[in-house]
Amino acid sequence: MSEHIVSPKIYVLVFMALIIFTGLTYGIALINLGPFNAIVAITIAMIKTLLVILFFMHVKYSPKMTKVTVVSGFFFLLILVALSLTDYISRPWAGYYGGGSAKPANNK
Amino acid sequence: MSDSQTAVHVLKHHFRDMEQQNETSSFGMWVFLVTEIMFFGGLFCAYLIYRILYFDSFAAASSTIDVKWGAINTVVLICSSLTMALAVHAAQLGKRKVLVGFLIATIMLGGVFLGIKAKEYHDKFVEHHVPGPSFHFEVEPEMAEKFHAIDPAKTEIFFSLYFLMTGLHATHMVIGFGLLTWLVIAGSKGKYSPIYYSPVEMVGLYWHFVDIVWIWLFPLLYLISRHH
Amino acid sequence: MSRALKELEQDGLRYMLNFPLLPDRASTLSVHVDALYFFLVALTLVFSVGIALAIVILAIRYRRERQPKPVPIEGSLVLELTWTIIPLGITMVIFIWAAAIYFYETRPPRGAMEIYAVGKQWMWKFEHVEGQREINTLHVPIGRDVRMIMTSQDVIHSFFVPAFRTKADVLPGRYTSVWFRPTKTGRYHLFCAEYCGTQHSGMIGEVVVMEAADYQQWAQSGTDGSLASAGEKNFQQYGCAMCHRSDTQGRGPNIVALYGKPVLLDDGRTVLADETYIRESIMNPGAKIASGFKNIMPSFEGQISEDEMVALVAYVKALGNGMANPPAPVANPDTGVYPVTPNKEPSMVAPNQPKPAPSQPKQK
Amino acid sequence: MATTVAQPVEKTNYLNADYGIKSWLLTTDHKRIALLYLASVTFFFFIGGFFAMLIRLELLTPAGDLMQADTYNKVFTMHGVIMVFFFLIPSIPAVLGNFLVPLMVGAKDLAFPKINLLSWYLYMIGGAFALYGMINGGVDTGWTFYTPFSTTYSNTNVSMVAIGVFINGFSSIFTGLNFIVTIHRMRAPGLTWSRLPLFLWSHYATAVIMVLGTPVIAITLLLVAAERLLHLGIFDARLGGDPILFQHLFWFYSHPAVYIMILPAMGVISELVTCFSRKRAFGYYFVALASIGIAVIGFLVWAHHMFVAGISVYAAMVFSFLSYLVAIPSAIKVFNWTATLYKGSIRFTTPMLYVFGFIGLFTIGGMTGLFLAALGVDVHVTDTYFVVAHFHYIMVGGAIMAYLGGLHFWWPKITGRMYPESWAKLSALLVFVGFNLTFFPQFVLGYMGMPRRYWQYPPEFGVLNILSTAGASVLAVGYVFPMIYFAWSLRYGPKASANPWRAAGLEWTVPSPPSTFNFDETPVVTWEAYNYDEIEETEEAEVVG
Repeated sequence: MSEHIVSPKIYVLVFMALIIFTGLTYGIALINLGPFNAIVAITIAMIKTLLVILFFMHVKYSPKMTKVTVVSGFFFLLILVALSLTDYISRPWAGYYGGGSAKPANNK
Repeated sequence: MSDSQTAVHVLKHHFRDMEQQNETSSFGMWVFLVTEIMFFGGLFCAYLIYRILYFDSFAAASSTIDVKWGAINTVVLICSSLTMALAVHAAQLGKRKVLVGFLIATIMLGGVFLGIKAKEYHDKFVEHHVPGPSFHFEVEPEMAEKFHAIDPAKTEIFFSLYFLMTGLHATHMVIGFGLLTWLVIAGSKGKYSPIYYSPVEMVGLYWHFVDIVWIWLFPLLYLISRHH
Repeated sequence: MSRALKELEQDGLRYMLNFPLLPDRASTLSVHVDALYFFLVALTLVFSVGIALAIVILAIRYRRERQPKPVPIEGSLVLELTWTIIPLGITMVIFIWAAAIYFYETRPPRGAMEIYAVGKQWMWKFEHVEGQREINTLHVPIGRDVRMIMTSQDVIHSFFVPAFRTKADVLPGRYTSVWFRPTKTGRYHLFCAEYCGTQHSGMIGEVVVMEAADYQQWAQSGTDGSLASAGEKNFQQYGCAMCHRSDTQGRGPNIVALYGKPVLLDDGRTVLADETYIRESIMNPGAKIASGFKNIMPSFEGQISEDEMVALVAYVKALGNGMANPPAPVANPDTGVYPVTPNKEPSMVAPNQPKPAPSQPKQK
Repeated sequence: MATTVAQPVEKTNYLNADYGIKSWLLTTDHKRIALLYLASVTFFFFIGGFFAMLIRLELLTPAGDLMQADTYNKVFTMHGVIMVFFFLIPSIPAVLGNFLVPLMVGAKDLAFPKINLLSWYLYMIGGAFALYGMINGGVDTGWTFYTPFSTTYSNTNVSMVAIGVFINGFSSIFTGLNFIVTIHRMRAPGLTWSRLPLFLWSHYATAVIMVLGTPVIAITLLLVAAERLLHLGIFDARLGGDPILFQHLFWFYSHPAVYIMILPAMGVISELVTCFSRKRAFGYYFVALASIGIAVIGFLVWAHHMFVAGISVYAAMVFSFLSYLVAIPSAIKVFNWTATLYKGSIRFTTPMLYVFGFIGLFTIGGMTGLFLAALGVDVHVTDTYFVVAHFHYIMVGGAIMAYLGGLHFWWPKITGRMYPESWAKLSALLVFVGFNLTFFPQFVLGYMGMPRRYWQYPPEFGVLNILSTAGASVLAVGYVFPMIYFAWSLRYGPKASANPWRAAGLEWTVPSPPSTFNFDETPVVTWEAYNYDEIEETEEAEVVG
C-alpha cells in the first residue's frame, strides 16, 4: 500500500469528478424532487466519499484489513442511526404517548 | 545520509522491518479515523433525528444560510485534498521542494476555507442567529409560504447543531494546520525520503477525512429543499 | 403475638422479625408479572445450582491428587450446539411471554377512567376528572381500569407503584401514560423511580384503593366543579374561544369532539388527536398545522402552567362528549373588549374560506 | 519449551534496568506503564470503595441520618463515576492487558509505545478533573448524567466531571487502538489466530468496543457540557430538545461499556481455568468467537435500559429480542469453562478459587440479566435495587474477582515474587462471602420495589439493608487484605521462577520479571494454544502451591 505510488493523473481525474459531483448536488438541490432530493444528495455524498477514500486515501491499494476497518466504522454508525430511528419512527404507531390503543378511542 | 542509514535510524526498535512499521502506522491511523467517524457520527445522528422531528423549521433555518459560500468552500476543500494527495505523492518520490510546496498550498487553501467560514459565522452573528440569549429568528413571508410549520424555537436547535458541527469541523482543520506546519518544517529539513514518509501519509489520511466530513456537512446543512 | 414481638411493636421495630419478602398483589397485572418472575427465579436456580454443582463435583473428582495426568479433550461440536440452541429456545420463550405481558400493560383499555398527574420536583399532584385535587396521595376505586396521564414540570420522574407492578417515566414536554386495575383495597407505596434531585427519595406517596361506593362519595365531596369546568374557565380566560368556535367561521379548527380522531395535517400527514397533540398544539402550534388553516396561533409556552394545561386538555376531551360547545366569545364586562389573542391582531375573516373542520376527515 | 531454573543472580530486568522519577514518568515500556496504571487504578478503586462504604452506612437505617440528602446524592454519583470510568473500564485491559499483550503476542512492545504513555497521562488528567469536581462540591446527577436534570436543574460540577470523563474516554480509545494494531500486526511468526491465547481474543474484542463506542459518549458529554455552558437546547424539552435522545446516545456507549468491563475478565478466566486444570480450553473456537459475538451484538441492545423511559412499544420489543441474543455467547462461555474442568488435573490455588467464584457469580449475574431483558418484569424491576444487584453481580462478582485472580496469577511474572498463598486464599473466601451477603438481599429488595438512589426508604426494607451493609464491611476487609500482602510480598515474598505455575503462553517463556525488551530474539510459535498435554510429558519441574 505505501509502496504503491498512484500517478498524479489519477489524482487530477478524481479531483475533477469531485468538483463535478459538487456542482451536480448543488444543481439538483434547486429542482423540486420531493423526497428524492434527500436521497440524491446522500447518494452523491456517498459517491464522493468513496472516491476520496479509495483514491486519495489509497484504500484501493491497501491490504484487506484496512478495507474491513473502514467498512466496520460506517457500519457501526449505521447501527446507531438505524436502531435509534426504530424508536422515533414507531412512536406515533401506538398512540403518541407510547401506549394506548392505536385505533382512535371514541369515548362515546 | 545514505538510504540505509536513514532506514536504520528511522526503524523503531520494536518493529522487524520498515514494511511492518509502515503498515502498522497506517492501520493505526485508520483505526483512529474510525473513532473520528463515530465521534462525528453521534452529532450526525442527533442532527438526523431532529431534522425528521422538525423538518419545516430546519428547512426554514437552512434557507437563511448562503449556499453560494457553502459550495465555494466545498470546492476549496476538495482542492486542498488534491494538493495534499500530490504532497504525499511528492514525499513518496523524495522530491523535497515539491512536497513542501504542496503542503504550503494545502495550508493556504485551508486558510481560505476558514476565512469563508468566519465570514459565514459573522453573517449569522449579524442576523442574530447565534443560539443563546441574543437569538432571534424572523420568519419571512416567502419562507412561511413554502414551509408552513415553522417554529422559531426549533430553528435555534438547527443553529445549535450547525455551529456545533461546523465548529467541530473547523477545530479539526486547525489541528490539521498544526500537523501540516510540523510537516513543512520537518520536510524542508529533508527528514522524509522514499523509505520513510509515513508521517506525511498519516496527515494526508487525516486531512482527507476532514474533507469527507465537509462533503457530508454541505448537503446536510446547506441543501435542505432549496427548490422554489 | 409473642411477648418479644409485642415489645418490638412498642418501640417501632415491628419489621425486625416479620418483614415481607414479596410486594402485595393489588392489580390484575401483578399476577402475570409474578408468574413470569417465579418462572425466571426457578430457571436461575436450575442453572446456577447446576453450574455450581458441576464445578464442585468436577473439581473434587478431578483434583490433582486423584487425576495426576489430565486427559486432553478438544471439545465436542454436539455439546456446543446443544448449549447454544437450548438457551436460545428458552430465551425466546421468555421473550414472547414477557412481550405479551408488556403489550397488555402498555395498551390501556378503551373507556378507562382517567386521572391526570403532574410530577414536580419532589411531589406528585393528581387531578381527578371530577375535580378533586390531591398531593402525594391518590384515591382510586377498586375493580375499575384507571389510566394515569402524566407529565412533568421540570425533570424526568417516574410513577412507580410496586403493588401494581407498573412503572412509567414522567417526561417534561409530553404526556406519558400508565394504566392499572386495582384488585385489592388498601394503602400501597407510590415511589418516584427516576433520579430527580435532592428529595428524590422524598417524592413518595400512597395509593389508596377504596370500594367503588366510597370512592364515588369521596370524589363528589368538596370539589369546586369538575376538571373540565376549570378547563372551560381557562378556555375563556386565554381567549381560545375567539378562534376555536363550534360554528365554522372561527380562524382556528373546530375542536368539538376532536379527541381521539385522526387529524389531517396540511403537509399530508395524519396524526391521532391525543393528549400530547392537544398539548403540543397549545404549547407550540407551529409544530402541526391542521389542513386548511394557517400558522397564526401564538405559542402559549410559559404562559399556561401544567395544571391549567391539564384542565384545558380535560375540557377539550370533554367537548362533544357531555360538555356544552364553547359559547360565543364573551366581551370583558368592564372594558367591553373581546379578549384579543396576544401579539397578533385578529385579521379579517381568513381570505380562503377554511375547508370543513378536520373533525370530519376526508375519507382517504 | 524447557523452563530454565536460573540461579537468581541479579539479572537486569525492566524494574532494575533504570531508576528515578523520569524513568517512570517518561517510560514507553508497556510493563512500566502497566505498573503506573496498577498504582492509579488501585488508588481510584479505594476512593470508589470508600464512597461505597458511605452509601452502605447511610442505608443501614431507613431514615436518612448519616448525611444530608444532597450529600448522599453526591456520594452515590461519585461512587458510580469513579468505579465505572476510573476503575472497571481501565482495570484489566490497562493493567494486565498492557503488561501481557506484547508478551503473549511475542513482541518487544505495543505498536505505539508513546501513545500508550499518552493514554496513561490522559487517564490521570481525566482523573484530576473528576477529583477536582468532587472536591469542589461534587456532582449529584448520578453516573448516567440524565438530562434535563444534568443540563438545567443541577447546579453542581457537572461540566467539570463530564470533561474529566471526556478526557478519560480518549485514554481508553488509545489503549484499544494499541491493542487492535498490536494483535493484528505484531504477532510472532507462527502465532496464527487459532493459536492466540483466549486472553488476547477477549482483549481484541474489548479493544473493538473501546474504539467504536467511546467516541459517542465523548460527543454526548461534550453536548451536555456545551448545553450547560452555552445554554443551547439540544436536550432541553422546553426548547424542543428530547431528553430521550440523550439516553439513546448515552446508552449506545454505556451498554457496550459493560462488555468492556466483563470481556477482559472472561479472558483472564479462560487463561486461569486452563492452566489449573492442565487442559486445553474446551471448545476454543466457540469461546473465541463468543467474545467477538458479544462485542458486535453488544452494540445492538442499548435501549433495554430505557424500556420505561418513554420509547415506543415496538422499539422496546426490538431491543428486548436483541438483548436475548447477546445473552447466548455468555452462556456458551460459562458452559465451556465448566467443561474444561472435566477430566483435568485441578489444583486449588488462589487464582483457581477466584475462577470458581467468578463462574458461579457470573452465572447468577447473567441469569438475572434475563429478568431485565424480559419486558414484563423489567417494567417492575427497572430503577430498583434488583438492577443494582444484577450489575454488581456482573461487575464485582465477575470483573473484580477475575481482576484479583489475574493479579495473583501473573504477580510472579510482574514482580518476580510469589504472594503468600494462605493469606490469599483467606481473602478470596472473605471476598466471596462478603460479596454474596452484600448483594443477594438486594435482589429481594429490588423485587419488593425499593427504588435506586434512595436516601431514605420505608421501614419494611430495613432488615435486608442491614444484611447488605454487614456484607459490605466483610467485602471491604476482603479487598484490603490483598493490598497488604501484595506490598509485603515485594520485600519478603519468595523469589519466583520463570514459570511457577508451569503455565502455557509466551509470557511464561521469559524470566520473571522480564527484561525491558521482553524477548532476546523473536520467539517462533510452533505449538497450539494451551498445549498442557505437551508440557506434562516434557518435564516435572517443582510445582508451587
